[in-house]
Amino acid sequence: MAETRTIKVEALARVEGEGSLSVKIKDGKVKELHFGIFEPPRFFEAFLRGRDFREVPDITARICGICPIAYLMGASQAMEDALGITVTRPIRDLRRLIYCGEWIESHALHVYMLHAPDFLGLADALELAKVDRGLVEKALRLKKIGNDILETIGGRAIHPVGLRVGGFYKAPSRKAIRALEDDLKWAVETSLATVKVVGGFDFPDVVQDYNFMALRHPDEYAIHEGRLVTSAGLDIAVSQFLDHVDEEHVPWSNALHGVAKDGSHHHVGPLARYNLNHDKLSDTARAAAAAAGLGPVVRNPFQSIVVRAVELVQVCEDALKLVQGYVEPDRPYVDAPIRAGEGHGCTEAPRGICYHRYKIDKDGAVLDARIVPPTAQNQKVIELDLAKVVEQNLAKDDEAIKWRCEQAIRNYDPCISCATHFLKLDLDRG
Amino acid sequence: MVQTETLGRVIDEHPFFQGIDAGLRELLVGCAKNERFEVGEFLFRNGGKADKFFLVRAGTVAVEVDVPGKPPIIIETVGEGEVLGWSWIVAPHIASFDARAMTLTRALSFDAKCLLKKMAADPALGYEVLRRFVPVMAHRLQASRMQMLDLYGPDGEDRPAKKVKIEVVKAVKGSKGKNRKADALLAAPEKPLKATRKADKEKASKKQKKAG
Amino acid sequence: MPGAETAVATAVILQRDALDGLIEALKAKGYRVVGPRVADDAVIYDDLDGADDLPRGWGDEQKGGHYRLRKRPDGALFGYTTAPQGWKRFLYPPKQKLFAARRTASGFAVDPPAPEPQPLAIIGARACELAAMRVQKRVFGDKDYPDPGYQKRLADAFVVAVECTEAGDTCFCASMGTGPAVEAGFDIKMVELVDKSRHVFVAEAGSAKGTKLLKELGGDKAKDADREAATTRVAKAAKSMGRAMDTATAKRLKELPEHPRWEQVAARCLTCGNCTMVCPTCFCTTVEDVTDLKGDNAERWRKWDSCFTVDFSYIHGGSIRTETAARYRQWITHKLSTWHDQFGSSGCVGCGRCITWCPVGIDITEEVAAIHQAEKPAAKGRK
Amino acid sequence: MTSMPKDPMLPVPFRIERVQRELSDTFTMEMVAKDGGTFSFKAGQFNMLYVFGVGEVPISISGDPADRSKVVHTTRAVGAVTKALDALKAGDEIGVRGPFGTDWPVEAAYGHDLVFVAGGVGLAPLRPAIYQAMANREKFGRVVVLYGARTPEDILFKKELERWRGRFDMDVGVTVDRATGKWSGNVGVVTKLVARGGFDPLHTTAFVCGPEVMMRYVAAELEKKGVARSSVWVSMERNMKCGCGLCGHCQWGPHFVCKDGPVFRYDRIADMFSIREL
Amino acid sequence: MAERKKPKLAVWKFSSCDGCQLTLLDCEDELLAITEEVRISYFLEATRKVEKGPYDVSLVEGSITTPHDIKAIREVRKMSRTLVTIGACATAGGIQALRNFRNVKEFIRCVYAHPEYIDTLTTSTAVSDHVSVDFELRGCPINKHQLLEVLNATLNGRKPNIPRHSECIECKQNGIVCRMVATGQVCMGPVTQAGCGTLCPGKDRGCYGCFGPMETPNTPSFAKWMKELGTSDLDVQRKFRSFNANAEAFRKESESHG
Repeated sequence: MAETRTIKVEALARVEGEGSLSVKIKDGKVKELHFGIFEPPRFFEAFLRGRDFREVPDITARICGICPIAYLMGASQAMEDALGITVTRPIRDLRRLIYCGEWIESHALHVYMLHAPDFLGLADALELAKVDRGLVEKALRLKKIGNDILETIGGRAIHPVGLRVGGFYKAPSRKAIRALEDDLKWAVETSLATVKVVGGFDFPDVVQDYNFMALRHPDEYAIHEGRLVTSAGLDIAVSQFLDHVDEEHVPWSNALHGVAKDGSHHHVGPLARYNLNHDKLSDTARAAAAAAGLGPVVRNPFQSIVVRAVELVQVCEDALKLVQGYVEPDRPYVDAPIRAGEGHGCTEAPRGICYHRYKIDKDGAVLDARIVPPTAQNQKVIELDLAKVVEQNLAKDDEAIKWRCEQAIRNYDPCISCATHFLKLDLDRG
Repeated sequence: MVQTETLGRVIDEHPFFQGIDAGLRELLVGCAKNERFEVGEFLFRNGGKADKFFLVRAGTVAVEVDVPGKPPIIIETVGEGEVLGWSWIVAPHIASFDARAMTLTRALSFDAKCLLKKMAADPALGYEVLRRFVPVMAHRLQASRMQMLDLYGPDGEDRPAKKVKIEVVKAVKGSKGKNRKADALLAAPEKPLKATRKADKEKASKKQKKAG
Repeated sequence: MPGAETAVATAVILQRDALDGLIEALKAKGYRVVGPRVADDAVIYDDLDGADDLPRGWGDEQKGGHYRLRKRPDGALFGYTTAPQGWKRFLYPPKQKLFAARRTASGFAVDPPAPEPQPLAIIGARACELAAMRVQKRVFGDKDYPDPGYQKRLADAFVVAVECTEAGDTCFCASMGTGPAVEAGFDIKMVELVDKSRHVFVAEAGSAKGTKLLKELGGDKAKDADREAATTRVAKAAKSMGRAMDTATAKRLKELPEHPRWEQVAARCLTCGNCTMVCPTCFCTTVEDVTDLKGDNAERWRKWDSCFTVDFSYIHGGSIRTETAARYRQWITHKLSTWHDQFGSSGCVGCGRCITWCPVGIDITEEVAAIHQAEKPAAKGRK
Repeated sequence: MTSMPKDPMLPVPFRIERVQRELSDTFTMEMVAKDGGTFSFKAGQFNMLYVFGVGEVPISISGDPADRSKVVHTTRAVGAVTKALDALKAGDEIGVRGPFGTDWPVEAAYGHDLVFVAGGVGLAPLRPAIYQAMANREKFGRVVVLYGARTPEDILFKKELERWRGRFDMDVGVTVDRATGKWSGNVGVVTKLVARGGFDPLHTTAFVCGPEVMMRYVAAELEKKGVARSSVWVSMERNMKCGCGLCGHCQWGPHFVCKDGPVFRYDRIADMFSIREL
Repeated sequence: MAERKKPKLAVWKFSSCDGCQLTLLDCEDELLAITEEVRISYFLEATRKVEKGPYDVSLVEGSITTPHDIKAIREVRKMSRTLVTIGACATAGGIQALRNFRNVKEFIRCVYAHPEYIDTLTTSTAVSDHVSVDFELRGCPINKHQLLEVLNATLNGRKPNIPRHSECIECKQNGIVCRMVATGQVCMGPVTQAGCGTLCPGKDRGCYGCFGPMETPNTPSFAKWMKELGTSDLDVQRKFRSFNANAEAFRKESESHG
């Protein structure tokens, strides 16, 4: 059967940013497959040069409206690294709390509104609401609880204003934080129910063998700090990230592809975190995962929705604990004299590790900036997944394949606006 | 003689020459004549010689401008007690509007050639006539400026937030990688989503092959 | 209404602790007690839990576009001058619901706003602030259309005035004739006396309510020396005012709409509206109609507005006052000059807030002085 | 009379009885109080009209002050609220606050010639005063209505003007800024009608209503004719949110247009007319 | 008061971070109610379902940065009865408009391995620089209450209550103590449009101007004052060059500093 088929998704729906997909199939084999990102480049690394280091968190937040905390915090930590300061415990806790807020918001949005409709054969969450309004209302409430955390600490959910290098501009009052407690108790219960719901979906049989990369922390399920580890056994400090990861510029995408220097493709995000930190999950979260049929290692990218739900349990619980134990820090931020230096920061955005590196001069002006967002790193593995999905579904019609491909891309909760900022500034040196 | 007396009285009674010196009035009488215009009749025409002016005694005259393809637009109406026409004072003495009787109109007309000659000869008369014409002209000017203001025109709240100013933006030269397809969705408004940009796509893949 | 009755001028000496009793007593009577406390780098007026919330040992430093909290060594509770915003916030809140309307079968029904909550007990009102209350009482007291909300809130309020014993750099109440001594409009007035040996208040009642409460609090009759000490301190404050207003020229501003000074001040003025917002007498409001998505429920809200906004003077298609000069002129001319025509007094009470809280330090007294200077030779020339 | 609620900011529900289109963008509404009460006002006063969910707008009353059974408004749809008003029909409800403001001093003009000068939709606020004057016709010398509109198609209350013109005891002059040959009336600005006179300047009271610029020129023309400034009255317009002197928006020099106006005696405000952006 | 027809809503994206359209999804309490009142016909971030135009209301996010964007926005305009731009990118060019102050051609050449793949304009501009816009909603990101207000007002035929005055007025209404006067830190509030809900001053920090210039910003006077507070020329320039750098008033002021 010498048949050529072309499958195109001109504009991907229910993802953040603008992406496309093009697949050429010849003789039952994928001949060419492009997961394209046509989001135009915005040149962040370029215009960061010359800005004051204190402005960087707010500017980089604008890379992504869905995970601004990943940028605010990654940039702040990198600057703190450059200045040689460490935040106090209460500030660290408050940071983890606000990051939990972003995770709750982002995961609730993705699980229910962006991803679940695929498993149910629906176009969107609004159709889902027609089938099960209660479920969508719960999802929205869950999402709102995440946003409430962001607003209480940061002022607003998208591009919060309360965070700065060294901590926060103003610490929220104990009263304001404690007001979140009841909602979070509900959120823990609801996220447990979520694991059950999504655990019951049908998953295509796709098992991939990836090199997973995630943060790992000795005392907790790593979100905002830790060392970088991979399933291949790498265990490095954040500052060594660029020694191991490189970028490639391909013609069909405005985003550079992150690839490991040894040529292997690494996978970041919920599956990576789960597989590398299963032992750090809370007992409740781990039990929920087991009950939903997940082992300690999950290699089916379609099951990422379940893993996200498990992570929801984790962060709702974490947030609840942090809320209950909150004490107002004496000072909301740590100050330090400005000095020249280089700093690195890396946190787990809901969709995977997000890396920052900055060089600043003695006046605190940025000399050089480098940001590696998660979606850029996943581009290659997304294409590998797609190739497999297409080949498994060749018998189906174009529309069905298309939808299945979209679903496979959504497994990664791709954050495309972020991905296009992955620009290599100094190729001559690189 | 009777006619002269009558004309003299008419001039006296008309507000325009109210209170004029009897001697000067006599000079005016010599250039004046009574005229009558039926409805629709023109007192003068745009582009025609401005060899007269009129004191309207009764009726209404429309000062209008002819608009090709549309009915003529009336700029002003001149009625009883008003004066019509001043192009006779100003070179090249050509009328710039049409004057049409809207109703049966009776007017006193003054022969410009006759009057100008007398005015030149008798500066007192010249001054007196111009002195009376200037305020009328000023008043007309003010009135037409007010008309231009379009005082009762619509001035609603519905204005766009910002005026469109198309800025010249240069595309980066040599850019060939047309890997942006957002607009492909919009290429054809009737098919917002399905329209594709095949050509671009093919170019892009060719490019890739070359690069690879 | 405070001060409606004649003051029973028997001054008593209250110890520092008596303030706890005062606040407790007011709370027990059902008042919402508001007064000064330190928050957000300033002494602000806010709900008080007790006398411990008072800004003990805090003073302030104010000048054009500048305010700083300053620690003071004497532990005075009322050692600051004025808060960033006056009592207008409480007596005429920035956002007030005017009504709610709902769609009905036949059309719609209008529901008036909920009745007033607790009455207010105001702790620490200054003389200029009482003057501002009097001014607003007239503004909202039109014979045909008074504002019932304002009138009720003021009438129900219990006012504890505290006379100033120090004047701030931006204060000019003495020149406006509105302070620093408190003469009317209070239930209790106090002068704080604090030195090494004692921390007391010389208190007087200004109404029956005040007399009753003072009696409950106990306290010895003040000695002549105490009363004298209080008077002296307030008089000293009057003499140490940082600013003065040329009231004669101020009153004449409406005659000078084409003065070149308007353009000069417009070069500095940001039209941000801060002066109008912090002014204790500025009363302008706008209304906002809000609806739910379905359009079945609507509400109208009244919100503080400012004559510095473009929308303020909007009439179909455009605004009357597009130029900054025209807007500044409107504000200051109204405040100082045409207010007399409208309400029989100046609209300015000399609190100095518009000077301190102007982000670029524009000074109302300086503007009037400049116009006064510019007008002087002209006036002579005419004679 | 419908009793004004204690809070002047609360609208009273009225029901629209009749809507009549006057011009393409102008319409007249008659409404009655939902509680069946009467409504009394003085010529020249205005109401704040509330369209449910949209907002409120000050509109002059254009009906007969002698008729207390209903309230009549003639409105031109230019903004969001007036456009929403335009969309209402008989049977719909509307909120009314008022009447507010000063009136045309019709009685004070007894014994004088009474001259009404209107421009555009400015005829509507004058109409109650014209009704009142004609109900007391014997108290005046000449009654003159001078009206300027944009085009013949924009003449408000056309039939009524024709009816008035037909009366022997009333002089009506109408002029338009622009016309075509179909129009047989005057063309030119309304000041020209004033200049033609037809009233005794020394014993004339003039009520002027129209755009501010028009009123400025008309007042000047009346003055030129010899009418005393103190005998000329104009109706002003400014941004209004409350209608009763509480919101501050309509300030004009020392005046609140809503309560010291809208009707002002010209000599009291003539100086302010020439101050820009006041 | 007749039952109204459900208007069709479309949400478009140009160069942006998605935050403003996410704001619509962040209306958790109202989202389902919105879908009962409007028909979401095109909203890629939320649904793969697509309905043909014309649309009654189009919300446009993002700035114009590529030649294709220019064509696309014209098509969106043609298909939309009411076009509302949302956010600093769409109303002023966004943070990516910082490129407008640089030589982008050189810049791309040194940045990209394959500059020929990159198709971009030298500028990032507001939507209203290219097509007429019915309403501009400011903010980086927009405020969700303001978004709902614009939708509510549009649905109910009233004027949206979106003030164009300074942030200071909102601050004072909310009882926030002025950061600049009380602490000396620079706050862009006096030249910035209100609408965020006094976020930064409420968090003890000066406003950074993410709602763009207010209606009549006196930036020269304000810049002079900033310098009196000890701000360097470079920092004055940085303050004006952020999320609304290409908004006329901010752009002009920034060009006279640094």
